[in-house]
Amino acid sequence: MMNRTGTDIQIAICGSAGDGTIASGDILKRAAALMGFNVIAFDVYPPEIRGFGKCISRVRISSQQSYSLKQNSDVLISLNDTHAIPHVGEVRDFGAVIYDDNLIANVPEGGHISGHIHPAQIPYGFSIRQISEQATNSARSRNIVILGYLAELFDLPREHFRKIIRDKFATKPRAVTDDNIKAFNAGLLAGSGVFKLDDVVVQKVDAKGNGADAEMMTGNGAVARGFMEAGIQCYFGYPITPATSIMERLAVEMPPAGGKFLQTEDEISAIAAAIGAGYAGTRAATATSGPGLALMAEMLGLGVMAEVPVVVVVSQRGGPSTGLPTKTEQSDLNLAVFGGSGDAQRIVLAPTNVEGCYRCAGRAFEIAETYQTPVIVLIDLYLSNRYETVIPSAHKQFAAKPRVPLAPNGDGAFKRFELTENNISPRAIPGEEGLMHTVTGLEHNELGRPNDAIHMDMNTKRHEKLKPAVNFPGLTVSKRFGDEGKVKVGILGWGSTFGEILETMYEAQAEGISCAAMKVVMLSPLPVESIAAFFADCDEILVPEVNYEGQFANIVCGALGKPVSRLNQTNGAPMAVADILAEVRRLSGKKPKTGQSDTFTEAAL
Amino acid sequence: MNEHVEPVYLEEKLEEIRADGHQGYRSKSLPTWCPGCGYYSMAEGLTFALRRLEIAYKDVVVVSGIGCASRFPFFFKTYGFHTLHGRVLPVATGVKIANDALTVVAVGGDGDAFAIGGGHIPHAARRNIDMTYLVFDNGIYGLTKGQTSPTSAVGFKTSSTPYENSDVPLNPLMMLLSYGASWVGQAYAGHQHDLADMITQAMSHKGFSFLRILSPCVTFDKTDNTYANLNLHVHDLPQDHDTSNLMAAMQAASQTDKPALGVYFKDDRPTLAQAMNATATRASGTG
Amino acid sequence: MKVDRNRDAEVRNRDQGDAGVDAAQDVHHSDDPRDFGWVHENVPCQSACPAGTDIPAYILAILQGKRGLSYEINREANVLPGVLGRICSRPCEDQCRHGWPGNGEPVSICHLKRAAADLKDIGHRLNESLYGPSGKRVAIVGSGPAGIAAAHDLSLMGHDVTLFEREKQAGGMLMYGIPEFRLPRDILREEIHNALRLGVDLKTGVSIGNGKGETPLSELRNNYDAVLLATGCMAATDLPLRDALKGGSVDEITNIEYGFDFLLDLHRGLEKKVGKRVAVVGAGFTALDCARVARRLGAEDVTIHLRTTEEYIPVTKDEILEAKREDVALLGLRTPVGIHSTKDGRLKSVEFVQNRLGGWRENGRRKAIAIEASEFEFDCDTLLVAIGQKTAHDFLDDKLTFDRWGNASINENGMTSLVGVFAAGDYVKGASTVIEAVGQGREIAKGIDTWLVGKPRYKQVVRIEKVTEPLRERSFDFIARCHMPTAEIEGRSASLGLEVENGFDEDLSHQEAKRCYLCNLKYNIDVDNCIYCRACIEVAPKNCIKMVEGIKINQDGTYGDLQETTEWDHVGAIWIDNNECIRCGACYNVCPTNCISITRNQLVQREF
Amino acid sequence: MASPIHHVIIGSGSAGFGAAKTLRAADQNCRVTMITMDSLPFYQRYALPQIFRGRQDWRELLEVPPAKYDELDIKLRRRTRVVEVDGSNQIISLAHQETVAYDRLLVCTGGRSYLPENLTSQVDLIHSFGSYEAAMQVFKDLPKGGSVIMIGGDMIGIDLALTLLDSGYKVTLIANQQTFWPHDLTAKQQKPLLKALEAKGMIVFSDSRPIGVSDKCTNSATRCVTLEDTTEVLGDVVLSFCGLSPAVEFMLGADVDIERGILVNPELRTSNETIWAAGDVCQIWHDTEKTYKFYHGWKNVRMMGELAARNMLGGHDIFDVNVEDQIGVEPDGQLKSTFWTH
Repeated sequence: MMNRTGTDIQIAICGSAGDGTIASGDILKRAAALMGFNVIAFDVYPPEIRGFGKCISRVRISSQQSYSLKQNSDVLISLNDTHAIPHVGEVRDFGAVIYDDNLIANVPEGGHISGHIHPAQIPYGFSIRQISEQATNSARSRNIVILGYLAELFDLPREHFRKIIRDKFATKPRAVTDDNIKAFNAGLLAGSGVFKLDDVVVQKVDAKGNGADAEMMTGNGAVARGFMEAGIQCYFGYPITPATSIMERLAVEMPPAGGKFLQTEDEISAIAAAIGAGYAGTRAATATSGPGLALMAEMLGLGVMAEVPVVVVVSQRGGPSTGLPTKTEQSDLNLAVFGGSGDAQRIVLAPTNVEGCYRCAGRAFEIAETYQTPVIVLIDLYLSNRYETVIPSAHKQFAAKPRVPLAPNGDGAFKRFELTENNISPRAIPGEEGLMHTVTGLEHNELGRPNDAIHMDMNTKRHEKLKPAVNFPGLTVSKRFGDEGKVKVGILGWGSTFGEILETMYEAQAEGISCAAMKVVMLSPLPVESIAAFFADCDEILVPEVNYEGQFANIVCGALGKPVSRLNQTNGAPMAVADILAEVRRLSGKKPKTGQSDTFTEAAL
Repeated sequence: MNEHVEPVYLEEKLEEIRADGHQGYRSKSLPTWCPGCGYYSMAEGLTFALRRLEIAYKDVVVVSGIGCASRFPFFFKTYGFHTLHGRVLPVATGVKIANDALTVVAVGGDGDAFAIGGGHIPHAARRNIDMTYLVFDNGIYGLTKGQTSPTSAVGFKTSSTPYENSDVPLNPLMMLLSYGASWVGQAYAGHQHDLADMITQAMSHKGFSFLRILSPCVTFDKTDNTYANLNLHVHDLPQDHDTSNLMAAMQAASQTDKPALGVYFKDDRPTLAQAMNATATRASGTG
Repeated sequence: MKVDRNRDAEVRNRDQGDAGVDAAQDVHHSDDPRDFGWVHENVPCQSACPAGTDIPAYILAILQGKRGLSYEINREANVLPGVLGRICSRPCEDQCRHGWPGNGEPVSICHLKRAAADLKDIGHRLNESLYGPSGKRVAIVGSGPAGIAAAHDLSLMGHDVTLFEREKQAGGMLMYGIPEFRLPRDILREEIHNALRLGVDLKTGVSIGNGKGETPLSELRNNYDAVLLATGCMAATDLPLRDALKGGSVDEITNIEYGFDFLLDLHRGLEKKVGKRVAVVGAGFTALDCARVARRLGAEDVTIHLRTTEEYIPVTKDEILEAKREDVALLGLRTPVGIHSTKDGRLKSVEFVQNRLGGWRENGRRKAIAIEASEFEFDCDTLLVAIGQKTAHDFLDDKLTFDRWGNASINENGMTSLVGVFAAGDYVKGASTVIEAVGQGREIAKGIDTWLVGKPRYKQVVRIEKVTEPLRERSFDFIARCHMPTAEIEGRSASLGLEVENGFDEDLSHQEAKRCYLCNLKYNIDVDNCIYCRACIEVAPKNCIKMVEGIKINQDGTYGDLQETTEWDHVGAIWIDNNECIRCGACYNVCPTNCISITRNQLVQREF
Repeated sequence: MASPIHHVIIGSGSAGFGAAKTLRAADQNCRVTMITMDSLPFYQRYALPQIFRGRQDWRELLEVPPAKYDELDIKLRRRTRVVEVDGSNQIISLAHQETVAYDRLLVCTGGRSYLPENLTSQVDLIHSFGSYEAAMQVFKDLPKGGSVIMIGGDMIGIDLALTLLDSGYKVTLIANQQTFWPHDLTAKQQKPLLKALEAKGMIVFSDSRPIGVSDKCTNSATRCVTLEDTTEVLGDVVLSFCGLSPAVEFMLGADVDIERGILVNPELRTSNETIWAAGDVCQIWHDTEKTYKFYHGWKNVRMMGELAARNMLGGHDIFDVNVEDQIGVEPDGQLKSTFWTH
């Protein structure tokens, strides 16, 4: 285990769609953040709205910085035994399993979770459903009852929960809040007589730990926050899992701030409208997932060709086609970097954590405006939906700088696509005096008029103008962690997987393996020099990715011409630390460590 | 309604149901819609219609797009095709053109039909492909958890219209009437018997039949298209409504605040298959 | 005096034997065996009640604050609600659905009956439906519960009834057998008076028999059109000792007494004394009453000796608990086999043999099997024998046929082997419970009436009435069973008359009434309108709504188990399993097609 | 192919665990399931006084590490209440609505602490010591050096009392008929033993019985017990140690003979041929005394568990009903009982 001091526990809540599993986890993580903990949380849910699929909400609560979820949970709460039984094994020894021991229908032998709890785990059964019905006349508040029970069992501050519950239901009728508070109190009462036998301990944090500034955010929430701080003016969206919540957030926040928000009839019209708005000089964006990006590919090509700044957030899910809409994957990298017709070079940023989402989304407009091109912020379901505590910047560092007007060119010969030294052309927007011009998806000359002969020059311009982006100020394009100088194993990663990579690296170091890690945030164009320097220091390079082929490894190998070791997985779940660690051990030539020594000696019977 | 209290005896009822045979059209697996969803009513309605028209399972293909309604084919023991969002009609057209002997039922929700798929409907309608298009209209996006749809009312609050929807809803009946659909009707999920009857009539029609079915989303719409509200507002088309009069149909279709149920318009004209046969005849120079 | 007209109207509108036919369209009367079967199975309390009391109806009345109506509903089956509300053996509560596994504890049905009696308005008016005079005369011998119930009903039917009682006061075992701390006499006298005041001629102090100053039975037969014998079990069962009694017979040892006589004498006003160590042999209410009376008469050490163990004796758990709280000890697994006396003829000890539990007897009790050579002595200075009572026949002056237990044999109308002589109550059943006596008294009254008039007046049907709302809330199901407030233990031993149980007040009775599931409500899904959406199943509190493909039919035409399925193409109906249903109303409120209906299904008597 | 025989053991104490081990040792293929209301794996109730000697972590009280259950392939189901045993269909119903089928069943649910009826209404004011959780509650509620009022004082209680005295606490014993249970002693026989306890610093009341417990006390004490002679005994915690009464309600439908406990023959088989019982829950036929007797004490109990297991596998071992039952005071003033092992 990693050598961390203080609190570091993970709670998993498992239920069926409709049980309120996710809402329960949501309250838990927000309350934990309010208590001053660092929180990472991730929900897994099925495509059906309220059908019968499995939902799991995992919340890691720590007093120190953490980078991913833990492999083992300390506490598992079952709201649906059928779904929770396969997860009992994820609970560590002397951890707790909380479940309903008062079912209403007969279950076959083996159908109740209590029959699956290992002797080293601690069972806590109570009448969750009955207490819920008693408190609120409905079984729907079971998810809140368990929170009360949890708060009582681990002595978590009640008022923080109550505040979050009140906040969460603030827009609902008063009775909804009252019922949920009743359910929470009923859970407290149910937990009050319980003797705690597990060894899961939550220490009180100094309120200053994270401070009141810390906010609980998802990757999608952070994207929306970054957009708002960057002064987004127009947003066009179409619902698609797992990007929808970006749209929903902006739908709430933009109108009061003077922004224009529209839900269009499809992704094709969403990107089209965004490109129109970008052309018209506003900060405009859309967000989608892989299938939507595929639809948008043609329109993105228009953005590249017409050199229109626009920001597209892409949250990846399992594919191809409709694929696994509620499962995470990093398999749209090729589409993001290469997708579309023709040589359509664009900028692709892939943040590695929630705070990164905030920074990349906020910075993306500036980059798009600087290079006059579409910028894709590539995240995935794991990052979109996972919660972390973030301290947002106090300043509006992403705000647009006042535009320096160009000199009017009254003769109608404004070279919107002028070939310049730095390959960036002067840009005017509709409404500016004397700078009128035409943009098009056809290949065009400096004036923007259709022209085939200039294609080579224009291609050069469109590619070369992006190269300096790897040094864009205010943006971490890549970063190295871990041991300095020469190391045995270097782990190269991108996107949401980097949290697990970092956790792995710390564990490997603790095992005595000389190890370093590098994250690459800008995937197109690639920061080749810093990656090359990293390669030079490492005996072995490992690239873990949640896709089948190793799309990033392919890109890196192509760019550097050096072989790397790949670790790929596509089971819908984030990469496990243990799997990466095993690979690191293998590459380092080190034998796996033996398991924990048994602290028991059997008494003579 | 009979106010007399008559005792109900279960085994007699079950015998009736078994004798009726409509259970046979169901698949083994239970529908996964939210409990209370109006789509259950439609599933019942389609099974009754298929039974009444005595169409063999093997001759039926149910095609759908993406959305709650598009789960439909999974719950039937017929051929089914669950395609992509909004692309129901092109796929169904392909199936029907490939084999005219099949009974093709296209199903989808209001988002699938009138938003992303809106561009396809006029063409399916004017070509008069011999299929039935059942649009389950609940005025909301259920599968993505409650955003506004093209048929949502003005003032409707959803997660994407937190400050109220200001877009005027589409009028699918007037659209379809103007697109040239040869059979246009409207039914309501809460009147399950009438619904079954309407599906039967739609499927009996030779040509493109469009049936709009008003249905509540019990999970994400607690205010507008609820059973309670719809029960208050729906009513039958007048007895003397002339189904051959397009303008009368348009007039009736324009009454959106009190939706009328029944067959609005019916026109017997050549189907795509017939037209293709005619084209083939002309092309071969034998006509 | 202010009269609640509405309440009167409610009372009148109940169609129990009412001459009128239901005019309302939302009532249907059925004589289908499936409907009878439903009521028998689904209203377990009423089925368990020997008098057939409509328990859900009277509890609903309490719930609705109509305690007078509740009292009247009780009186339709049982003219002594205030009495039975205190001392009934409560076979209903053993069957109460609320006490079924997983549902919690049974409703305090008996205490609620008492609440209806205690808490009805001071100005409450009784509801009686009278028939015109028949001109027939009926004599009833014995004014115990069976006699009173029969006298009341026969007088309503228009017959002239004369009720003969040997003792000074009417009431039989109620008056002379049950201690006052369990049944205050003012309550008893009032209800007896109410039962008899419609023209029953009560003659107390008149003994029917062949002795001097007694009236012979044959004289009654001559003077009346019918005679009903309701003399009960007026002789104590002998103590069967295995060994011949050392030192004489039981009667010769002064401090051995039959508990039955002990209580009879006490309530006749004789001064009774007991020693310091009192042993009671027996396992019924009489045994417990004797023990508790003995405590109040100053005994220091009171023990009750059981053949089996306290789990298996036919008295309520409350009664056992109160006895224990009064420091009465129950000692199990022993049968008396001998008595030891001192030289001067005083009781020294009782010899018992140790038992072990054997198999089950047909009446649901356990057998006790003596363990060989395990005899032991138990020292005591008073022995009260309360092992049962039997019928006495010395008052007869003509031959009567008896069954093998010495009880009167009767035909379906209740007539004995003597024409015009009927019998009811313990005289027919042997020593049984008060509620059985009341139930049989009514039943035989109907038989006598049929015989006198020449045809039955009534037939039983199932009245099915539409109910427009669930009447209950789910939260009611979580209310804990209300406990009967009792008198402080300290004060009890000082008085024989201090009632131990204080009764429910309005709040408690309302609270307890909420607990009743109202089992006579039947929830139905109209399959023709059901769209199989399972909204009802989702909100169901138990596994009470099922997807079914069939139902078993029993040989007698009633329903058996539902045959469930989860395969969509087999689901014929979504159906409410009324056996699992706890009438919470959740499904009714959620159905999108309003296909769930509620009816109230009750057994009623209709006139031919 | 025949499925392996399923042995189910209700209860996870000495008898249950001993039986499970024996079953597994004799048959590698059978299924062994233990069902218990406890939250913890098997630990000795007799070890609970150790809590007052610094062993408060339950893991230190376990007899075997949790991994041992995996090693022995014993399925342990905790916090699981059996509501009914259907002896003719061989099905156990659990309170949470699950059913478990068995081929052979061993019942060793032990007993629950008996409380004199006249004190039942004050049960909330009386601590229990029947489980680790209850014992820890006593440990928490008892201030350092505080005083315990013990009603009865059976051998488990006396063991605790001696530990408490040794650890600097005060103990008041209100003796009654159950004192020194399961030894069956007359008041006269109790006298020298009580004296020995007094010599160890215990305050003993042996002539009056408690009639009430209250938490409204005249001084700072949190509990006071009123005796029949109106004496008030003050303390911090009241414990009742009046012996055990067997817990058998769930067996009422199981088609086995029950008196107070489950009646078994000397082979520990009940009147149902697929059900055995062992430990404090059963009464064994004593052929010479012609009565069914209880045999308490962990030695007896564990012996019964192992013996029942052997007989479940087809053996015909007989329980020695003539076990010795002695208590006395050693020359050094220490109590010695055949029910104690230390």
